Amino acid sequence: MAIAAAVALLPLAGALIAGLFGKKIGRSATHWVTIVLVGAAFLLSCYLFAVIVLLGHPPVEGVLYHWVVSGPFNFDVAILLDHLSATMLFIVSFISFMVHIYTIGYMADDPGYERFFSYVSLFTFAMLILVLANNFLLLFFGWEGVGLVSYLLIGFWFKRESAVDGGLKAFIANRVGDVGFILGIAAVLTYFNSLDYHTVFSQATHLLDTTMPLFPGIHASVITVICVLLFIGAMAKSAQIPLHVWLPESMEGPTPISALIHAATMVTAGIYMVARMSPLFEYSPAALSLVLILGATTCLFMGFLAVVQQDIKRVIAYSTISQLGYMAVALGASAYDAAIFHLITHAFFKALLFLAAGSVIIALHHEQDMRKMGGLAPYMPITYLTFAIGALALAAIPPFAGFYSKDAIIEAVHLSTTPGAHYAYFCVLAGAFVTPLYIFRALFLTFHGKKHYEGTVYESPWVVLIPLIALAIPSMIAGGLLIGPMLFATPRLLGSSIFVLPQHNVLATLAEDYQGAQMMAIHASQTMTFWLALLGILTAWLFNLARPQWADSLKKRWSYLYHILVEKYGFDKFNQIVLVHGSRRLGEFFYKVCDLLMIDGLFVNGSGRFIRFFANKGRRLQTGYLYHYALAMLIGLAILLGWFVLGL
Amino acid sequence: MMNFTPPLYSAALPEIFLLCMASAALLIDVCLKERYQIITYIFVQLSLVAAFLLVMSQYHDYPSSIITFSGHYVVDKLAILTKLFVLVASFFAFVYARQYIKERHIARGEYYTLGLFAVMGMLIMASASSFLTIYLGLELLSLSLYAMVALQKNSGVASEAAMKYFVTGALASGLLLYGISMLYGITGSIEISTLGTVLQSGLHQDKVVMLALIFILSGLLFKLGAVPFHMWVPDVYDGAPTSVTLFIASAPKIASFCILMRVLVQAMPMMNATWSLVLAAAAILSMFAGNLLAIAQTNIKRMLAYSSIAHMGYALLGVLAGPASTTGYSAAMFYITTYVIVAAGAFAIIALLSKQGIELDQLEDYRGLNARNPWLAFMMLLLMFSMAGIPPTVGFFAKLGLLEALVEAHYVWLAALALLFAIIGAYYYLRIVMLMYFEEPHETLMEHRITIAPGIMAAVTLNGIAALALGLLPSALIDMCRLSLG
Amino acid sequence: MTAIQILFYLFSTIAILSALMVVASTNPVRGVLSLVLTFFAMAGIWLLLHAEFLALILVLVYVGAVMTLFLFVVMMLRVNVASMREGFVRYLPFGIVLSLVIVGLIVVAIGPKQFGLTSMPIPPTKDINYNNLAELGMVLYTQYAYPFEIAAVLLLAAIVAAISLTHRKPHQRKIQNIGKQITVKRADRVRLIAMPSVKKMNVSDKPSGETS
Amino acid sequence: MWFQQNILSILIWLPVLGAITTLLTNSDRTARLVASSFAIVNLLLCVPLYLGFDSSSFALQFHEKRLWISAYQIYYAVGVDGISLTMIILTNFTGLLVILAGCQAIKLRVAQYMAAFLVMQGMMIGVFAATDAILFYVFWEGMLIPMYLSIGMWGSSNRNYAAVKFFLYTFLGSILMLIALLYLYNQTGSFDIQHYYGLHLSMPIQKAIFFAFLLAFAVKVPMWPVHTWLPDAHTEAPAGGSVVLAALMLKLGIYGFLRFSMPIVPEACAHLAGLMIVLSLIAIVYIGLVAIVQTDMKKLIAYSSIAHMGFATLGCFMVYDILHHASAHQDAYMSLEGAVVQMVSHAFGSGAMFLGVGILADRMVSHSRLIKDYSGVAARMPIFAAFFMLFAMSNVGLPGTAGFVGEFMVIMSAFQTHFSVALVASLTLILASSYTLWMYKRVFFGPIMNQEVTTMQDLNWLETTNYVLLAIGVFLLGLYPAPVLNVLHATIGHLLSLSMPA
Amino acid sequence: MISLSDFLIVAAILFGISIAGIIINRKNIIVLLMSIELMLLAVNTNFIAFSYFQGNTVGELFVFFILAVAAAEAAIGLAIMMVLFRKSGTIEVDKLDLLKG
Repeated sequence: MAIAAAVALLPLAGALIAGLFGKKIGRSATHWVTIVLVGAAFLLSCYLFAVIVLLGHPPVEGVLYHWVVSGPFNFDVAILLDHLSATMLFIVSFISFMVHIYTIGYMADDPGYERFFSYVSLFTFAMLILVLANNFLLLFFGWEGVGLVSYLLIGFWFKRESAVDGGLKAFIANRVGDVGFILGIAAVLTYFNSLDYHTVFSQATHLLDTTMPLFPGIHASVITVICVLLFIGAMAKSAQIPLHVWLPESMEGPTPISALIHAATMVTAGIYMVARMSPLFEYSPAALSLVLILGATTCLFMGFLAVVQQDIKRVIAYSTISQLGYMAVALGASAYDAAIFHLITHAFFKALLFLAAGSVIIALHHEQDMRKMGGLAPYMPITYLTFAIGALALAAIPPFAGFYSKDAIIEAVHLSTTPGAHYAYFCVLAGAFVTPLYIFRALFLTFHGKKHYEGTVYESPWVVLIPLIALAIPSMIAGGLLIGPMLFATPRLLGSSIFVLPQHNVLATLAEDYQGAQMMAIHASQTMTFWLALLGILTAWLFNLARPQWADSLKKRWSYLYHILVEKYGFDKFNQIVLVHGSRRLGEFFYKVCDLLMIDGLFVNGSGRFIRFFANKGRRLQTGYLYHYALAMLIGLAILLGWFVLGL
Repeated sequence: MMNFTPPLYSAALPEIFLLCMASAALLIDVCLKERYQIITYIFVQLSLVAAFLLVMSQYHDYPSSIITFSGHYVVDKLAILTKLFVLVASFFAFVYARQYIKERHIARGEYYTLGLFAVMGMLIMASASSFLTIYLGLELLSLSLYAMVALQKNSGVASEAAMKYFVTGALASGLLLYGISMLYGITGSIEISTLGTVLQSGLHQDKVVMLALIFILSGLLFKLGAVPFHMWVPDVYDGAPTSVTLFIASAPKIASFCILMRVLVQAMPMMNATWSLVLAAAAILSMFAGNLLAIAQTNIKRMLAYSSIAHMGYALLGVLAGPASTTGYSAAMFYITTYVIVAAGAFAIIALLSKQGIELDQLEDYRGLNARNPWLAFMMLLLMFSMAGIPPTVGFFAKLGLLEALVEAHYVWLAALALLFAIIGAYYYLRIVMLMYFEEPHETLMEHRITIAPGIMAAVTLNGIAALALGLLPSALIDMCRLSLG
Repeated sequence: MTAIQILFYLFSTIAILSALMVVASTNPVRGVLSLVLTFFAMAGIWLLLHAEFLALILVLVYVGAVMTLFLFVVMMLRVNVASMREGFVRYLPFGIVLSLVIVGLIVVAIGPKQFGLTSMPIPPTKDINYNNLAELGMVLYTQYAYPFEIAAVLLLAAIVAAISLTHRKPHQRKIQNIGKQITVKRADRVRLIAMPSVKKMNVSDKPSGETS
Repeated sequence: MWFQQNILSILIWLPVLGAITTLLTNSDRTARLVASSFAIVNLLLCVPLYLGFDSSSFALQFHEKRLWISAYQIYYAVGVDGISLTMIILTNFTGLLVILAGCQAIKLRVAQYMAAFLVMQGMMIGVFAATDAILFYVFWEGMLIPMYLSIGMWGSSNRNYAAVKFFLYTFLGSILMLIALLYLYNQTGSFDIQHYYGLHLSMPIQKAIFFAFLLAFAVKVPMWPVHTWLPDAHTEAPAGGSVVLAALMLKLGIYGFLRFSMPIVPEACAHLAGLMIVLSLIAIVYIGLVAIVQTDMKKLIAYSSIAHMGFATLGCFMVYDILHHASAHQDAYMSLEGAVVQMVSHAFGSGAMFLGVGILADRMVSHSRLIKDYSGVAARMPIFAAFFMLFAMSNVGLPGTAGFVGEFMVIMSAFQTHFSVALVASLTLILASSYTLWMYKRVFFGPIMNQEVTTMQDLNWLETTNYVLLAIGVFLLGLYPAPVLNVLHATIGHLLSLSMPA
Repeated sequence: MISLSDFLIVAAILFGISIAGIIINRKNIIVLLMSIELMLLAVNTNFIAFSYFQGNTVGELFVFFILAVAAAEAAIGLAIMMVLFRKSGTIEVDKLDLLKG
C-alpha cells in the first residue's frame, strides 16, 4: 500500500519541486528531477503490476487518512490496488514517463519549461490518484485534478487567446459533466450511506427495486439514476456526444499533452470509471443501453468529422473521440474487459500518433495544417514509420494492437443483447471503415505526395524519437499479447475488478470461439471489419493521393453535407449561441433588470427617493409664518378634541 | 380659621439658594466692568455647582416623597433626579455658552442671570406638586428663554425666532391654562395628589376631563416639541444663538418631561387609555415628521431641531407604554436624559466651530472635519451615532429600554414603526459622519483654524465620551431613572 | 329675567363684540381700546361671580398698566395701517370655521349637560361679613407663599429681560474692534468682479449694467 | 487561571485597546507596527483557545458572565462552542491579513484605518462569543460603525453611496431582530440566548420571530432578494474592507441562523425550510448568472460570494428536509457541517481574491478594477497569477482546495432532500467555474493590452506572506478539514437536537 | 339664574375669538399679543366661574397669579417686539419668514 501511495506521491513531489523551485534550480535539473521521480513511479508500478496482476496477489485496500467524518458518513482518503488499478497504474505511468522524456525535446525552447514539467507531473499524480482511489470521493478528487491540469495545460501558452479559450471550454464542459458526476456520487451516498466501492458494490443488489423521485411525478430506478448520472460525468471526461466539444479545442495545448492527457490517459478516465462501476451498471440495462447508443453515435459521427479536418492534431483528436466511442460501446455491451483492452492499446497507439504528429510539428516549427505538409516521409523516416505503425494499429489492421481490441469490441456488440445493440453494431462497423479513412488521409497528406513546406525539415532529436519507438513497439504487439489474458482467460487479467452478470457476458460467448491471437489475425480476412478497413485505406489513397480532384468534386456535389461536417454538426454553434450567449443574456437580464432596476432602483433607491421627495414636499409645510404654526397647533387640538370629546 | 402648617423651608433649599444667588449675580453684574464679567460667569457656575450639591444632599435626606408649602412643593426622587440632571445640563450649557456669547457681544451678565432664572423655573417645575406651581415654573422658564433667544439683538433671525417662540409659547400656555381651569372646575383642586385621588373616585364628567386632558397635553407637548405642537422648534433652534439653542434643547426637556410625568401619571393615571392614545398619535407623527423633514435640511441646527422632534416622539413612546409595563416611564426618562447629553454635545460642537461673523452651521461646513480636527470629528461621530441609536453608544440603550417597554405593553407594531423611522433618521446622522469623514474640507475652511479653549474642549470631550461610556456602562443611569419612576 | 341675567347678557354681549373688534380692528390703537372695553365688560361679569377683588385688579392694574403699555408701544411703532387689512377677509372663513369647531367642541363638553344648574347649583350666598379681599389675603401669604414668591421672581425676570432687550447703551456699540480690524482679510474689503471684455465698443451702445 | 477564564474578553478587547494605542501613535510607521503586533498577538491567543477547547462537549466553554445592566438582566456573557470557536479563529486570522494588507495599500490616515479594522475585529469576535442576546446585538450593530467608516474613508469613487447603503440596509435588517429579542425577553425574563431554546412558542409567534430574524440574517448573508448592498459595498470598500465583509461579515448571517433562528423557532424553521431552500437556490443560480456578466472584478467576486453563501444557507435549512426522510439526527450533520465549512472556506477563497484585486488595483494608476483594463498579467506577475489561480480554483470548488469541502458536503446532503435541489445546487459547478475562470482568463491570460500592465511588479514580501498564509489555509482545509470538523461535531449535534421540532 | 355653563360658554366664545385672532391676523403682531391677552381673559373667567360655583378660592388665587404672569408676559412680548422692530423695521407677521423649511 505504501508503494501504491508512493507511486502517486512521487510525481506530486516532482510537480512541487518543479513548480516552486523550478526557476531556481534551472531547466535541466527540473527535467531530471521530474523524470527521475516519474520513472521511479513507473518502476514501482511495474512492480505492483507484476505483484498484483501477474502474481495474483489479492487486492490491497488501505486508508491513508480520514478526510471528513460527519454524522454517519465517513469520507476517507483511501486507495485500492486491484487488477484494474494496477493495470491502469502501469499504463499511466508508462505513457507519462514517455511523455516526460519527449517533452525535453518538444519544449526545448519554451520559456515555460519548468512550469510545463510541473504540470505534467502534477497531472500524473492526479491521474494516479484517480486510478488508485477506493472510493468515489478520491476518484472525484483525481477526476477534478486531471481536469484542472488539463485546463492549465491546454492554456499553457496563455498569451494565445485560442489556447486560453480552449482551456476554458475544456474546463467548463468537464464541469457540466461533473454536475452529473457529483450528483451521482450524492445519489450513491444517499442510498448506500457510503462512498467506498466495496460497500457500494456489495449492496447494489439491495436497491434493485428501489425508485426515487426525480422531478415531481417522475420516478426512476435508483441504480439507473446513479449510473446515468455517473455516466454524464464520464461523457464529459471521455468526450462523448454531446459533451465532446472541448476535446478538439484542447489541441491548442502542447502536443505532449495531447498525447498524454487527451489521448492516452485522462480522456479514458470516463471509460475507466464506468468499468470500475461495472457492478452498478450491470444492474441497470437502461444505463447500459444509454452508454451503448451514445458510444456508438460518438464512434461513427465523430469519425466522420475527422475526415474533413485539416489540422493534423484535430484529426487525431476526433479520432480519439471516435475511439472513445468504441470503448463506450464496449462498456454498453458489458464487455468491460474489452473496453479496458481497447483503452490500453489505444493509449499506446494514440499516444504514438500524437507524439509522432508532434515530431512533425516540431520539425515544421509548429505548423499543424496538413495542407502545408506533404511528402515528409523521406525527411523523417522514423517519425514516418512510427506514425504508420500507429495508423495501422488504429485502422485495426492485423496484427497490430488495435485490431485485436477493436475486433473484440465489434464482435461483442454483435453478440450483445442490450437494447440498441443493432444500431451500435452498425455504427461500429461503419466506424471500421471511417477510421482508416481519416487516419490514412492524414498519413498520406502529411508524409506522401508533394512537399508543401518551404523550410528545411530534419528528423527530430533522440529524446523525441525514443518515446516514439518505445510506444511503437507495444502498438504493434500489445494487442496480440494481451488479448488472451485480458479477454478470454479465466481468470481474466482484470480479475474480480470487473463484474458482469452472466446473461450479459458476451465475452464468455466469444471466448468459446477464441483460438489464440495468431489464429485471430489469420482469420481476420474472414471478417467484414478487415475488408472495411482495407476499403477505408484504399479510399483514403484514392481521394488524397491518386485522385485528389475527386475529393473536391465530392465536396461540391455534397456541399451541404460537407458543410455540416465542417460545422461539426453545429454543436459549437449551439453551445455558443444558446448556452453561452443564453446564459449571458439571462445574467444580463437578472443583473440589469432584476437587480439594478427592480430591487435597487425601485425598492432601495426608490424608497430613498420617495422619502426624500416627501421630505422636500413636507418641508414646505414649515412655511415660516407664525399663523400657520398656530394653525397647526390648533388643528391638532381640534382633531384631538373631536376624537376624544365627541368620541369619534 | 386656616389650618396652615408652616412650610418645610429646608426642602426648598436649592430653589431658595438659587434665588439668592440669582439676585446676587444681578447685583454683581451691575457693579462689574465689562472686562470682569467672567466673575459673573464663575459666580453663576459656582452657584449651580452648589445647588447641585444641595440637591445631592437632599437625595439622602428625603428618602420618601414629602409634600410641603401647602401642597405646592414636593420633594421626591423624581424631583431630585430631574433637578440634578437639569443642573448638570445647565452647567454645561453655560460652559459652552461662554466663548460663544463673548464673541458675539451678547450681554453676558443678563445672559447668565436669565439663564439662572430659567434654571430656577426648571427646578420649580421639577418640584411642582400643584398646577399652579407647574404653571408658574413653566412661565418662569419660558419667559427667560424667550428673552435669551432675543438677546442677540443684532441678529434678525434671533428676534424673529424669539417672536415666534413667544407667540406660540403663549398660545400653548393659554391652552394649558384652559385645561387646568377645566380640571379645577371638576375637582375643585389644583393639587396633583388631590386630583389623583378625586379623579380616581369617579365623580367627574368624562367629557370635561377629556377636554381638560387634551388641553393640558397640548400645552405640555408644546414644551416637548412634539407634533403637531412642534412648529416652533426648527425656527427657534435655527434662529436662536447656538448657545441658547443648546440650552433650550437640553435641560428644559428634562423638566418638561418631569411635569408630564406628574400630570399624566400622578394626577391622571385613570385616564391612561386616553392619553396613551394621544401620545401614540403624537409620537408617531413626531417620529415621522421629525425624521422625514430632517432629511431635507441643509442647516445642521435645523436638522438637529427636527431630530429633536423625532427624539421627543421616541420618548413619548416610553410614556405611553408606561401604564402597561414596568419600565416605560423610566425608559422614557433615560431616553430624554441621554438625549439631552447627546444634543448638548452636538450643539456645543456647532457652537464651537462657528466664529464670530462666520456661522458655520451649514452641513457643508462639516465637510472634512476629520482632517481639520480629528478629535472633534470623533466626538461628533459618537454623538451622531448615539442619536441614530447605534450600539455601543448610549442612544442604543435608550431606544432599547423604550422598545422593551413597548413590547412588554404589547405595542409591538409601534416598536417596529419606531425602528423604521429610526432607519430614516439614521440616514441624516450618517450624512454628517459622511461629510466629516469621507470628504475633504474646502480650502477656505482649511484656512479657518479651529481654536477652542482647553477647558471647553475638555467639556466637549466629556460630553462625547459620555455618549460612549454611558453606552458601555449604562446601568447606573438606568437604575437612577428606575428609582425615580419605579 | 332678573337684573343679574340682564347684566350678564349685557356684559357678555359687550365683551364678545369688543373682543371681535380687537381681532378685526385695522387700527391697533382702536384694537387696544376695544380690548380695554372687553376687560371692563369681563370685570363686570367677574363681579357677578363675586370676585370683586379680581375684577378691580383687572380694571386697575391690568387695564391701567398693561394696556397702557400696549398703547405706548403701539404709538411708538409707526405701523402701516393701510396694510393691516390685507388678507384678512381671505383667511377669515378658515379662522371662523376652526374657532367655531373648537368652541363647539368645548361647548359640547361644558354645556348645560355637564355644568348646568342641576349639576352645579348656585352656591349659597356668603354672609354679609364675607370679605373676598380678606380671604384671598389670608391664604396668599400663607398657603400661597411659595407661588407668590415665584410670581415675584417671575416679575423680576421679566424686568431683567425687558430691560436687557430694550436697553440701548449710549455708545450703541460703535466701539473699535481691534481684533476684527486685524483679522480682516483682503476678501472682505476688495471684491474683484469679472467683467466680460467687450471687443467692439460702439459709441452708440454703451455697455450697461456691468459697472455695478 | 485568570488567563483561561478571561481569554475571550482578552480576545475581544485587546484589538480595541490596540485601536486606541494605534490612534495615539504619531507616525504611520509606528501605527502599522503597533496594529500588526496587536493583530499577531490576538491570533496567537487563539492557540490556547483552540487547545483548551474540549471538542467532545457541546457546552459553552471559556464562559464568562458578569452582570452588566441589572435593570434588564443583561449580562456581559461570553462563551464559545464549536461553531463560534471556528469563527473566532477565522476572524483573528482574517484580521491579521487585513492589517498586513493595509500596511501596504493604505497611505492616507493609516492610524485611523488600522484602528477601524482592529475595532471591527474585536466587535466581530464579540459577536461570535456573545451568549447574551443584547451583548450580541451590541456587537452586531456596533461593528457597522467601523465598517461604515472604512468603506467611506478609504473606498473608491462611489463610496458614499455604498457606505450609506450598506449601513441602512443592515440597520434595516437588524431592527426586527431586536424586537424579536425583546419579545423573547418578555417571555423568559432573560436575555441569555440559551434560555430561548426550547420555549415551545405557538406557531404564529414562531413564524413572526422567524421572519424577524430572517430579515436580519438574510441581509447579512446576504440572501436574494436583499443582497444588493453587497456588490456596492464590496466594490467600493478598500481591499481590506472587502476582505472583512466577505470573509467575516457575511458569516454573521449564517451564524445568526445557527445560533438564533434554528434553535429558537424550530417549528417555524421546519415549516418554512422550503422557502429558505428556494431562496438559497435562487441565490446560487440567479446570482451565479449575474456574476457572469460583471465587468468589475470586485463586483464579480462579490456576487460569487452571495452565491457561495447560498450554499451555506442551503446547508442550514436542508436539515429539516433531511430529517423528514431520515430517522437519526446524525444524517443531517453533514448538511450543517457543510454549511459551517463553507463559511470558513469561503473566507479564504474570496478573501484572497479580494486581496488580489486590491493588489492589482494598487498597481494601476487609475486603480481600475475593470476586467477590460487588464490582460496578460500572468506574464508580468507569475507568482501572483499562480496564487490567484489557486484561490480562483478554491472559489470554483476544486477538490483539494477549501472551496470544495463545504460545497461537496452540501450537495451530498442536498441529494438527501430531493434530487432537484441537488441538481440546481450543483449547477454552481458550472456557474462558478464560468465566471471565475472567465475573469481569470481575461485578467491574467492573453496578450498584454494595457501599457500599465507591462510595468507591474510581482508580489512583494508582505503580499507574499499574506498569500502564503491564505494558501496554507486553503490547502489545509481542502486536504485535511478534520481539525475544523472535529470541533464542530458535538456542537452541531447539540444544535440539531435543539433545532428539531418536537 | 345664570348657570355655570353660561359663564363657561362666554369664556369659550372669547377663547374662540382669540384663536381666530391669532389665525386670521397676518399683519400686526400687536393683535397677536392682544389675542393672547383675550385668551388669558377667557381662562381667568373660567377659573373665577368655577371658583364661585365650587365655593373655594383656589380659582381666584390662580387668576391672581395668571394676571401677574400675563403682565410679565406682555412686557416681554412687547420687548421682543421692540427688538424685532428695531432690527427689521416691521412688525408684520407675514414678514417674519426668514426662518422656514
